[in-house]
Amino acid sequence: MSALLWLLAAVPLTAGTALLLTGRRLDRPAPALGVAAAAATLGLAVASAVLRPEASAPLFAGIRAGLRVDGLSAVMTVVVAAVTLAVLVFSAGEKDRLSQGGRFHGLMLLFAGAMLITVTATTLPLLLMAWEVMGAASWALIGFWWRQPQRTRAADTAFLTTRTADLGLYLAAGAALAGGVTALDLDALAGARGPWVHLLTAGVVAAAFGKSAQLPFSFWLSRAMQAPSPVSALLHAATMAAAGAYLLLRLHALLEATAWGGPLVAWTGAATALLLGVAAAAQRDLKQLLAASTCSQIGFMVLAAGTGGVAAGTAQLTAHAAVKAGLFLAAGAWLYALGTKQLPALRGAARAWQWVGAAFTACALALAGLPPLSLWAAKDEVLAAAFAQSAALYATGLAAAAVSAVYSVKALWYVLRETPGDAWQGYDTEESGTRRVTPLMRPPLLVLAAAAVALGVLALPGVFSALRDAVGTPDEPSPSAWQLPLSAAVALSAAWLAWRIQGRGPGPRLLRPAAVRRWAAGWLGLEQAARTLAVRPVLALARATAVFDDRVVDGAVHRAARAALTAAGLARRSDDGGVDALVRAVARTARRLGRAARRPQTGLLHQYYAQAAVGFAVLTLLLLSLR
Amino acid sequence: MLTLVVFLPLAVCAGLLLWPRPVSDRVCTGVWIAAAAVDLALAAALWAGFDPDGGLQYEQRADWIPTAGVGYHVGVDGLSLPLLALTCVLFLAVAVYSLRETRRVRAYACLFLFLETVCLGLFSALDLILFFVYFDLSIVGMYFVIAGWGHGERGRAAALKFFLYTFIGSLALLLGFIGLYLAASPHTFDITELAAADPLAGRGAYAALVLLALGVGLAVKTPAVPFHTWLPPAHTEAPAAGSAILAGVLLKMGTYGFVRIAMPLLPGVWREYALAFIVVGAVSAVYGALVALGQTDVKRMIAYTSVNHMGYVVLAVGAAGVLSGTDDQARTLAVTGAVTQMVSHGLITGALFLLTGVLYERGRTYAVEAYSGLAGPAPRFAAAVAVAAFASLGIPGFSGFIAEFQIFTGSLAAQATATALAVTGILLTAALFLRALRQMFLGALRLPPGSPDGRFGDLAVPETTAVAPLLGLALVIGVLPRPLLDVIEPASRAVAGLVAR
Amino acid sequence: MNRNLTALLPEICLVGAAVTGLLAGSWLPRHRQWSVAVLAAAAALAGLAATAHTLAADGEQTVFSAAFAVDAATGAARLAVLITLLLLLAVSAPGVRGHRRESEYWVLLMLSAAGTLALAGANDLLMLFAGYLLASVPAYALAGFAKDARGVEAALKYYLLGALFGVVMLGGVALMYGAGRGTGYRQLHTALPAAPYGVVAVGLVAVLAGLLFKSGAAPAHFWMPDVADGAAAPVAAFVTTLPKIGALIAVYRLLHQAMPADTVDWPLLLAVLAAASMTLGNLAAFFQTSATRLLAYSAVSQAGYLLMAAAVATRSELAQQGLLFYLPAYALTNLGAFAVVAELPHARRLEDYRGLARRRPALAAVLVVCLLGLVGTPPTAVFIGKLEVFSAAVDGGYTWLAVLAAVNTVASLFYYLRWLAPCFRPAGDEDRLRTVLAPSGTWAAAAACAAATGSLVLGLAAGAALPLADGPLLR
Amino acid sequence: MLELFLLLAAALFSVGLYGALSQQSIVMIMMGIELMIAGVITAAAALWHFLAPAAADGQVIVVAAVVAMAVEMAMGFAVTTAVFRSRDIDTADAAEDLKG
Repeated sequence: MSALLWLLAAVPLTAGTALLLTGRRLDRPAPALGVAAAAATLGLAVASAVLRPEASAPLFAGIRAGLRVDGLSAVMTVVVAAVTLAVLVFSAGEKDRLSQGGRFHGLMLLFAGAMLITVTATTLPLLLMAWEVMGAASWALIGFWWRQPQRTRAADTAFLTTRTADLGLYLAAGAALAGGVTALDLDALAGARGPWVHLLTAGVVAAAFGKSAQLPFSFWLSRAMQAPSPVSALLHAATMAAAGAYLLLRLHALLEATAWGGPLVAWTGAATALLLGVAAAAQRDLKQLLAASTCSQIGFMVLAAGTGGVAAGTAQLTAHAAVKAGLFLAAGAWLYALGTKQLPALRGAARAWQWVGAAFTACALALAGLPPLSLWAAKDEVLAAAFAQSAALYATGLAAAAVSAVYSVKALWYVLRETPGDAWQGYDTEESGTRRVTPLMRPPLLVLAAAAVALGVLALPGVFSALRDAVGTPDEPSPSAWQLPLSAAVALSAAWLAWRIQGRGPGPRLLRPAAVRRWAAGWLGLEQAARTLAVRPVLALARATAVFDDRVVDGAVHRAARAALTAAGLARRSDDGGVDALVRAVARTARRLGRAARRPQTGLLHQYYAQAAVGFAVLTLLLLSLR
Repeated sequence: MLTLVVFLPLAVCAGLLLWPRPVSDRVCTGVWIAAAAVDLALAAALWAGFDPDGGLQYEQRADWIPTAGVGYHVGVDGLSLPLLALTCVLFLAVAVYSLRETRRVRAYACLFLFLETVCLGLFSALDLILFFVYFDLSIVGMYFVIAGWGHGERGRAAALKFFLYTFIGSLALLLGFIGLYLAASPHTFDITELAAADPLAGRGAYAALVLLALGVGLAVKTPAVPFHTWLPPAHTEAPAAGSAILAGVLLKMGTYGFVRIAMPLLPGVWREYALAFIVVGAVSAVYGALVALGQTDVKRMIAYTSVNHMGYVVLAVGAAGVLSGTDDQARTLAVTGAVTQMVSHGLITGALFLLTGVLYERGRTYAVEAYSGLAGPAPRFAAAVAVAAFASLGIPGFSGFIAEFQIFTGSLAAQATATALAVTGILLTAALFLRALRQMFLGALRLPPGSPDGRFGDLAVPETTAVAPLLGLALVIGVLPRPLLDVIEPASRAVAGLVAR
Repeated sequence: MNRNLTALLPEICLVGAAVTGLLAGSWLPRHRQWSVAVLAAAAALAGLAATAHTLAADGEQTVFSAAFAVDAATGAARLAVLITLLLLLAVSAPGVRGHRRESEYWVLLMLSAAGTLALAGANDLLMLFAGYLLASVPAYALAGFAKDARGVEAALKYYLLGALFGVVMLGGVALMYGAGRGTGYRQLHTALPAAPYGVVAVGLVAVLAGLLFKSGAAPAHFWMPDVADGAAAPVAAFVTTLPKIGALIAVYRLLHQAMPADTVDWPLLLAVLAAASMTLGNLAAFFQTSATRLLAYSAVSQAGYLLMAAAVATRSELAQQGLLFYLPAYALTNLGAFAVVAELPHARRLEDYRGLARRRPALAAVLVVCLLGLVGTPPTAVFIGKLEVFSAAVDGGYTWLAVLAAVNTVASLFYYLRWLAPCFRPAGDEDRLRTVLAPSGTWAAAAACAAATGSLVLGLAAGAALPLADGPLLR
Repeated sequence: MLELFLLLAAALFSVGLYGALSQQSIVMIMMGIELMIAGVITAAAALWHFLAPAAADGQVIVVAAVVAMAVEMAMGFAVTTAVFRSRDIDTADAAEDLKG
């Protein structure tokens, strides 16, 4: 039984590393191998979801590395495996753009393996290991086309931001051990003693917010859009971005252990959902819009985790995975065909490629939260859980739902119009478009669109209660009779209103004051804030300490200030400072003493006599004085 | 058996030196590689025959200077065996790497064989004076490597500073040993007897003085801030192989000294001043990372990351001395993390320095700005450096993470604020490595004017065969840590017990 | 009144050989005068055999009503002096071969060695003064042996300073006689506590003046750099090693046997002397350009380290063992360095040694072993010596002195490395090398290698050598 | 009575010492040293006569002093003639090549 679980993790990891290590030789067959491995992983995932195996191995002193598939993990593994398969099939279609197929598919499989371990890990060290490997895979994939500097800079920003937040997990592990949870078992974390539980919760929450791009870390998702579209679809929509939310869902008991845990998570989720929704509405680039929408949708999951709605969160996660993956793949298809992702340039793209347009429309409508589609149902369950907590939360959630309708319709409006005559000027701004969509791209789009629609079934009470039992929180509040139609009405009216405003010509902006629009378009100015508050001071401090270490002689800076030193003087003094300055000072005094010590050796004999006589006289006096 | 492992390289070195007929470079390096390989095989045999819970094994004892209480006492336990194996692996890698060396190869091979014996001797020494003899000889050996084969005029100045600095440290160490020697009732330098007797139990001020001497001596060698300023010039001027050994093995002598001598022999006073070591460790970690971030020379940057990594070890060793609020498992975890970090840092930073040697051979400069887009002409080289860099910044799947996780988890209970401060170190290390990778390997291709033949060749066979096993071992330890941890944990539990008594 | 002459066999051999050598020298033709050297070597070997016999058959005794003590210290001194004499014979052979007064050179060397042995064994102040005269006067003659301008000036300075300190020492002996009503150490040890404090203090300092002059310690060290620089290299080697052994053992014996601890605070006096000598010697040696002058100042600083053991003579039982092991170790290592200098007579400045490693690798290796040996890096003998002396100092309560010695050791490393660095630098033009590094003769090179290996072997086999130095001193 | 002799000895010794320290010519320095030895002889004789007439140690010191006087003078003149022959100087301060 446990072999199945090790196999589930091992297949993608070994296949990925094999593809990576073989380098350029396997580039041609790589897509096929990738898809095969993904299919095998999907099979294993489904099997393990059914059989619910468990396995563990010794890792550190008294700490084991455990894997288990319970209700929540079962759903997650299937979702991850399915989306991975779909995305890999899509990227097989885009193989001429992803020339180094071996490296691409290797990294994607490596990522999938890490994600599977994250969702099935039962102990903190193993979770942290998979967590960091995901970050590294994301760095490698964002910077896949490494020849273009802006992509590699974006990869660095993404990696460093997530790693900053991951420090929380390191501290959480230490706090757990100090708090008495010696085996670092995830389920037992809530039992940590005394003040350590606060540090533990803070660490976990920080790491989750970092990975799921919640406020204040959400700007890295915008930079992550430099990645190829399949990567955006898999990592930055369905799996990695949701890993943070999954962690909070998994550790909801810990959140309840501290008074401030739940509310903080809930309100951050709600705030992110609303604010990032507004940011999405202000975007002019389709992928940026979808990225901001991802942040806001994950905000809902975090809200659900904060208010104890684990089943709701899981439903939202699953539905969103399908919807957003579909949208990103569609955007990828158009980018591949038209070479642009600017909304004005994409006018009429849906009409040009009907299948892609149809899938995009289905997913966009689901994203808007229109009834009977999947996200409407999942979002209501989340709002129900929020309503049980506090009305203000419910109101914010509803507002966020409305905003999601607005930006979905905005995207739809552009895409569904007929292509204008001068549309070709906007093409090929990002890359050289091929003006066609390869046959392999179509099936994944359709499957995901179908899933986006089918998951609407979650609204049925029977299905939702089955999900609650599977996830292990049977007493979770389900949406009451009046909540479902209310949210449907809000979504429909918001969509209609947005369509009308958008309809009055390309000029009008949804947001009246220009300043607010610019602030929202720049992802709430989070990146500039992060750069000025954190990155620039650290780099300045680093340069200052380097200079201090290299050159600050105890008095040198003072003397330099007195402008006596020329540049040559500075160069001459360019060896190390600090204690080393002390050493050089000692060397200088030693040199002076050396000259002094040689002075009595004058060569004149009578001076020797005199000095010897004085020496012994002093010694005698010393001896006499010590009576 | 152990003495054979230690003195085999010295015998080969003597043979090579006194060989009457002139020997070609190829043969010299061949003999050197063979000797290193045989020694590695013997070390592997030692590891195979080693019983993890057996404490000190392969012990050999003989009288050297009985009247002065000095004896030739060697033995191996969970702490020293991994370092012994690491030394053999690193010296073999360096031997293979030096196939491309052309300057005075015979003297070069002899010097490194001599250094191997000295390093193996130190890790197996169980007598303070034997430890000191090897400690000093390692300084002499490394001085001649840096002075003889360093880069030009600054090489000699760096070598002189290295010699003077570490020599002051070694003399402080000697004064500490003499303090211990005189405190023991039957005057002896033997580590096991001193550990059992715990001579400085009651004597507060005197014990503090001895600990200060030992602390300074070992801190200079570790190096811990503020005694670290000899390291960057020594590294930038040393040849690649010399840097790999200096970072891979010689720095471990300082940290090994903490775990083998300072903690077991001075438990009471170590507990009393544990906080000082924790602070030094945390400051070294953050300061090293910060200064590394500010560097423009890639080799100096890596040298400063060594200060950062060794700072973690000092933090862990200090945290193992704090009894209040920590349990036995946390302290054992900290010490195991410290020893694992020594092994992992040896492997990874050794590989990194060899790779910078490859860079210098082709570009004749270490400046980061001079290169760009090297992934194009040299994909294998770029991949190796990327893997080494990620391993060094602590990505799971490599031994760096295993060590640093244990250190942070074990140390947080002892001193939360210092550990939290030190944890930011891994973030700074990540930033500096990524920036260097992006600047040098990604983007459009640009080579420094100084590169001899105008193009940047990929890794040659000797370089790949030198670096690949090191990174492979780091990967194996990262993925399957148990075989290594099974050997270290009993010994670190013993040391934690000794400190707590 | 033990008149057993056999106890003094080594001294008798030396003096006998000296006398016969002197007589033979006046009859032997110039080209056959090397036979006196062989005679000297034979006398030294016989002395060594006799010493070995007395040590093995533990023939410790005091002779001539306790004027001369034959015990562990004398045994160690004899071994050290005779071995050093053999090495000196080898080092001086090439320089003196075929000289008009070659036999007188060997005779003077033997007489001075006999004087040094007398100093080491003296158990009576008069015997001490006699030893001092016998050790010093031949040395003055040797200093000016070459009769060139520099050699004569060296002899002049050596003589005048020696005469002054000899007389001061004699004054000291008279004062101590007045205070203790006798000159034997046993008599002094009992009578001195009752003597007036001032007389004993001045007397002690006066007697020490003479001994400090012979051992080249501050403030009586002024002659050493000038004599070492002025005289020929072999003589410089002799002057900086042989008399130091006898003088330092005499200081140790005087303080340990004759001076009761409670009368005068001589440990602090010796500690101050040690600190002054080592610091002054090291600092002055920093920026020397002449090789012999550098080694002379290094000898002054080594005298400082040795005086540390004398300072804690009665306070730590490690002191005697440390001193008696450090002396031969120092002698061997210093002789090795001087042998290299003697082997390269034209290389007077440190820069002249550029490229030595390439041209004469063996000599370069010897220089490395000896110079790093003088610093005290293991496994050379001086390391064990310094270890013992440092331990004795810490044990005797002078931790500050041990720390100062450690700092001085590091400082000494600086000027030794300034000498070693050029050896490994690539050599300049070939012909300069051929002239400057022209060897003077195989004997000196052989002596250099012997000394270096001796220093290493003594370091490694310290376990066997140390027990020899452990016997009690006889009063 | 002993004090008178000791006073005489001290006077002789200090005059000799002053002479040795102040004189330029080598021979005059040697004369100074002679006076110092003379002082020592008187001191030793007086101390023997008044303090320890039983043992002969004091007389042996006097004999040793006389021997020392003879040896020092012999050596001194030898060195002085050698210096004069090779450098044509008779003052100690003219010989100052060896310094530093």
